[in-house]
Amino acid sequence: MRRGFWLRYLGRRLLAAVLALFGVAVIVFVVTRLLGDPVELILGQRATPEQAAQLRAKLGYDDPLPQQFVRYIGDLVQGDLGVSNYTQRAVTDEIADRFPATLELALAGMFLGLLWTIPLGVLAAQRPGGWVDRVSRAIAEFGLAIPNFFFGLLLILLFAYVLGWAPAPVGELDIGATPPPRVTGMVVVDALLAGDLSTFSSALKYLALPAITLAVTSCPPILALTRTSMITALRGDYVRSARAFGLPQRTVRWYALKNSLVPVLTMSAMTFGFLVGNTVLVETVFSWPGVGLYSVQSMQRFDYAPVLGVVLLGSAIYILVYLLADLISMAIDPRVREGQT
Amino acid sequence: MSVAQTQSRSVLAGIADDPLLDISGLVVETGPQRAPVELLRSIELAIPRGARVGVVGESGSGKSMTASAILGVLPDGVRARSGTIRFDGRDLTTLPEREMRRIRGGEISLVSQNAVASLNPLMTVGAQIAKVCREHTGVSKQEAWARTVELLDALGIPEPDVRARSYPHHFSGGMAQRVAIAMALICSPQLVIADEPTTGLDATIQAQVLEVIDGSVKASGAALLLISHDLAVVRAMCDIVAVVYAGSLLEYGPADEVLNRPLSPYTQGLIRCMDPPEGEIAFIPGRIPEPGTLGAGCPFAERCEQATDACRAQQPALRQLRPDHWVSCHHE
Amino acid sequence: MSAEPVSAAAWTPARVGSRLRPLLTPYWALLLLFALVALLAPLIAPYDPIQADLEAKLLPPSSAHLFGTDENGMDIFSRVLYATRTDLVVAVLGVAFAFVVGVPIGAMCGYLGGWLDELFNRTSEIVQSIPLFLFALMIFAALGNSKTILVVVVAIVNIPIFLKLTRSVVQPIKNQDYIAAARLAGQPTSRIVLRHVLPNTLGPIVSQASISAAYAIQITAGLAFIGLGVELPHPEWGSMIQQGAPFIMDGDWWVSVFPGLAVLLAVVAFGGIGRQIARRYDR
Amino acid sequence: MSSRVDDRPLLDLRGVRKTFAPRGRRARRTASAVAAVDGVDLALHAGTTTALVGESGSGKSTLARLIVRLHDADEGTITFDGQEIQALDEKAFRPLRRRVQMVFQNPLTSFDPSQTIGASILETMRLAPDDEPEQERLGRLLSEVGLSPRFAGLRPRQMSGGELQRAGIARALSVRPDLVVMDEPTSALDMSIQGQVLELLADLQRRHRLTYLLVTHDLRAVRMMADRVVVMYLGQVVEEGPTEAVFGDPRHPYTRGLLYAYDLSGRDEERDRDVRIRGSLRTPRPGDVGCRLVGRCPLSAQRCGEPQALAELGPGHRARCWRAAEGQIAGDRQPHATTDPTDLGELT
Repeated sequence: MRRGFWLRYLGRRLLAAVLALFGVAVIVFVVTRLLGDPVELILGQRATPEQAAQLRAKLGYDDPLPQQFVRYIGDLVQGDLGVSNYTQRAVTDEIADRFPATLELALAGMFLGLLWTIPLGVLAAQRPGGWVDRVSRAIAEFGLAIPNFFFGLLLILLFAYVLGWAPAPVGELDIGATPPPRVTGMVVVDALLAGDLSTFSSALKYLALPAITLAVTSCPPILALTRTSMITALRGDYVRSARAFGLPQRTVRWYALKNSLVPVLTMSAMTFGFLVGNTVLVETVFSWPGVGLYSVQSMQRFDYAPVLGVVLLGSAIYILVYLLADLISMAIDPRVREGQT
Repeated sequence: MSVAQTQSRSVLAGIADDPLLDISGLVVETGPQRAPVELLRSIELAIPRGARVGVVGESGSGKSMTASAILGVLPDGVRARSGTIRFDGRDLTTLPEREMRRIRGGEISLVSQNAVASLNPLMTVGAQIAKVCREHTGVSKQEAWARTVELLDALGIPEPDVRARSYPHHFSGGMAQRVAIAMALICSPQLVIADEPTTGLDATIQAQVLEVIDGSVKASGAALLLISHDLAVVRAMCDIVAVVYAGSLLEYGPADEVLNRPLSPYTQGLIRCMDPPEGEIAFIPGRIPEPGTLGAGCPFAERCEQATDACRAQQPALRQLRPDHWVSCHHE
Repeated sequence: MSAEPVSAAAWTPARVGSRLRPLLTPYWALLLLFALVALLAPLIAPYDPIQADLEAKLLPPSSAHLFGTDENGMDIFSRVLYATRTDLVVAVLGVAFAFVVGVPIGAMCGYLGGWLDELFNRTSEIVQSIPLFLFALMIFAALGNSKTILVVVVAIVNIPIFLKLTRSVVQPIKNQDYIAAARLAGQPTSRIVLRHVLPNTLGPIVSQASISAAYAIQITAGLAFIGLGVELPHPEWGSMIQQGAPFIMDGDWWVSVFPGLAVLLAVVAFGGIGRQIARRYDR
Repeated sequence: MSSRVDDRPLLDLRGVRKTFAPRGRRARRTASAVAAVDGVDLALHAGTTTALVGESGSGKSTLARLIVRLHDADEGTITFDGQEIQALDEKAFRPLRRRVQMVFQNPLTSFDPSQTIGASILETMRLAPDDEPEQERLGRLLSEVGLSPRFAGLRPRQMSGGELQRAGIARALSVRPDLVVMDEPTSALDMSIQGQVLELLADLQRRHRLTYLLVTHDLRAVRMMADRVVVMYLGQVVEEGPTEAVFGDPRHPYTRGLLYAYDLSGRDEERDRDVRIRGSLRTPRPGDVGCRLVGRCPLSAQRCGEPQALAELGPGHRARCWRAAEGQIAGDRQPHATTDPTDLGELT
């Protein structure tokens, strides 16, 4: 592809992403400033009217809305997400400390999720209605139906309490254990980088259950889509024609797989973006020190600035990952490249 | 595919000494075993070496299903219950999959109706054709690519080396059909099956594509099995015509015999519809039967003016009433 | 929780009677059970759901307490029965609200297209790019923590789903010849949408409504698990699961497990019905 | 086929032009708007059948939809029975709705799958209420098109293509129209069934003195049905006239090429060189004013770059080609491709 085309297309897609994020910011502004009362947000219900009026003036909430909006966007652009009432630290820093933990969990959950959904989806498509198909659909339906936090509790009950294979859900490492030197902020990765195998294996043990929870409860849509797009591909004209030209079964299957990859990829990206937002409950169950737990704790402490910060972060990740999937599917499918579909 | 072993040659085999392909008593069905729906009730066919055989039939006649049966690529849930398909001395219905794969694309190739849909949208057309070539001939990548470009050029695609690197959705109907023909001829097969190759194309484009098929198949010396619902296309391209209706062969013979002195009332009706007498509107009354709704008798009985109780009771056997001219009808 | 929309299908109210008979499958039976429990909870429940009993703390399941008791000595079986009311009502109300808002707007966008369609489509895409749970947190943060806000959250989350589904199902129908024929019969756009467009789209929409209700129950339970949309001590499945969490490691599993199973069964019921309707009207 | 031609045409199109803004972001910026119908004059006389013939992209279907006002033209006038219909708002146009009806190409999608055939026909029938009880009128209509009244209770998917097309005709007739526009009424049907529908249409025309506009790419149907034929190419009328004249003595190279491609029987060297249409469709660039067949026409020459007018060649027989106007293309006298390719210069 000509270099110029790629850069122009990338530029356009990035602009669309930024606009989408701006849209999210607008929604957050509308919900928090217009629908709710921002001062009550910050001071909580116990504030006296005088305190409220004084704060309203100080923070400029009496200014006309457009002016407030410009200031709000200005802060956002500089990465200023406000200050946490509880810890008086900048929300940006608080999030920066905790985000790697969420990312690590999301990546692990996604990795395990893809590991079981895509192969099963492909196998189920070989013989629709066969036992593999029925079993995988039953698992998928179960994974979709069961609330992830409840599934997490069941895993803890079985593996931690009954079998004792997994540690109690206290976080990323044993209480009191010294975390590895912080490089990426992801304990498992940092432990590996520091070559500290015992911490690495312990961190893995802590990561296992929450990651499995996400893999089982968030990824079934990927299995469903892999199955349907593989079935459509296998019944496609070009697969029949490939068979009619005597191409070996594995080539035929590769044709079908590659063609069903594009929709599966988009769905996986959406699931990952979705997963990051979805860790709120799983982190709560496993006391996993990520932005999800942080947003819940902030809610319980009526400390709302962090919550809005995490909302923007979660949306930004969703939009970014969606863009990534778009670019990858562009590389795979020429029709997407030329805006045909 | 386990099919009842009937080694008998097709009754039509007499049309040439040792025809390249002959089908006898082919029955294809779908639906549950206990209540099967017959898509092909009794298909006979014979294709002499290097000949041009046209299979003409309306919707539901099973003409495309016959092509799938020959290549052994029947869709899921559809199976050949009985009958033999002898190709170059071998019964395709009993060949092991590995050997059958060598024949598909190597000795019998297929040009399907919607060329763009029959090509992998994620691969360049050149790569796909070269892949088929290498699969059957084992030549090097460069050699396969060279043959591909050369064949695309011979089939009238401008700037073949550039177009070979573009994707299926870049091709218009007419050009895409040329790509499909190239893929079918790249391994110089003995038989080319063209399943409705120009249906859906505008008349001017259809004429161009038919000319390309005519020239290229003649040059390769392969036999042609042309399947179409349009009698005019079959008349223009073929020297032998087989008329099928609701899964059964009704008439088979040399083109000028079948088209000028048709024996089956159905063929007579079709010809009248194709070339209606001046100022007249020709048609065949009644409705095209749905698969599985036919009784024991002749499938056309319900719409045939000359139908008698005998026609409704029992399907007429194929009888040879003229040299190389067979018909399935009680009344001739 | 993005259920992919299903393809367009025909469904007419006139013949619902004959179509419903084959629907009496386990899923419907399960739903009926939940509906009955929601209605008759006061009659069935052996104990007062919010009556603490300090001597009967954390008792395992027994004939006296079918599902055992929680750390305040309240009977879990009675609380699960009463909780059915809150969870089902919130889910059904929220989805109904989203249905009433999302479907007509989606139909209009799909049918008329133009800048209106562009506006609604962009907005719903942006709303959907905010991860669901964080979106819920934001709304609770802004509007305060009460049950009505929970219904609002469920509604707002589902409006874009209905809007985009209806739009994607209506668009192909708009170009069908029978719509042109209706225009040639002098029918105004409104009658065309009501008489020709909607009947051909209700199949997939109704199935989505049921699937959305299933997820609404999950969302409700999830939010309650982190203390949102709940007015303690009123029983609600999610908060009951949360109450039992600390005792899991002590082996007192029943406090969380029974309300959890209730949520699972309710979601399976609604989800199953949704998929069943989709399959029935795909043919 | 009555050939009486009264003075004022039932329908008169003058300079009709319809441009579709290309859909999708990418197309809107690059290609300019494409004129699907580009300055068409057309006259339909009461009681006759006029065929509108052309390949895909010719604009024949768009023209048909303009006439029944499913779309409105950007330029030009459409006069029905002396009244310019585009100026009327929907309410004022409503009485005329009854007089112009349409039969669609694909029978399977021309009926609402969620209701019975009877309900669909009643919906149109109510446009022209009369004192005959509806159910009786419905039954009479169905039998008039060869369907038993019990079909009224069936759903579209319980009927065959041919039967649905008959029901479509019954629906169009239910309001006693004057003009019936038929968009490829037989192309979705099998050959043995097509004749049934055409026979029915001819019979109904005789009984109710209907005027037909038959839009089709099937020249066989034109020969059977049409008094006049109008050949379109890329949004323009390139030749029109009585069917015998246009088919017997085609003057425009495109018509000749179409007929030659269509008959498939005899291929010969000379006609291949002088008559056959080459290459594939090329949408015109906005600046093009000349003949749009350039590059595909075997007789392209320098003068083809200039605007071509529809020249009178005989009674009601016109063609848009300077060679035809100068009598170079007539019946037996086939001009040879005298021009050498270099002469074409930048045209191709």
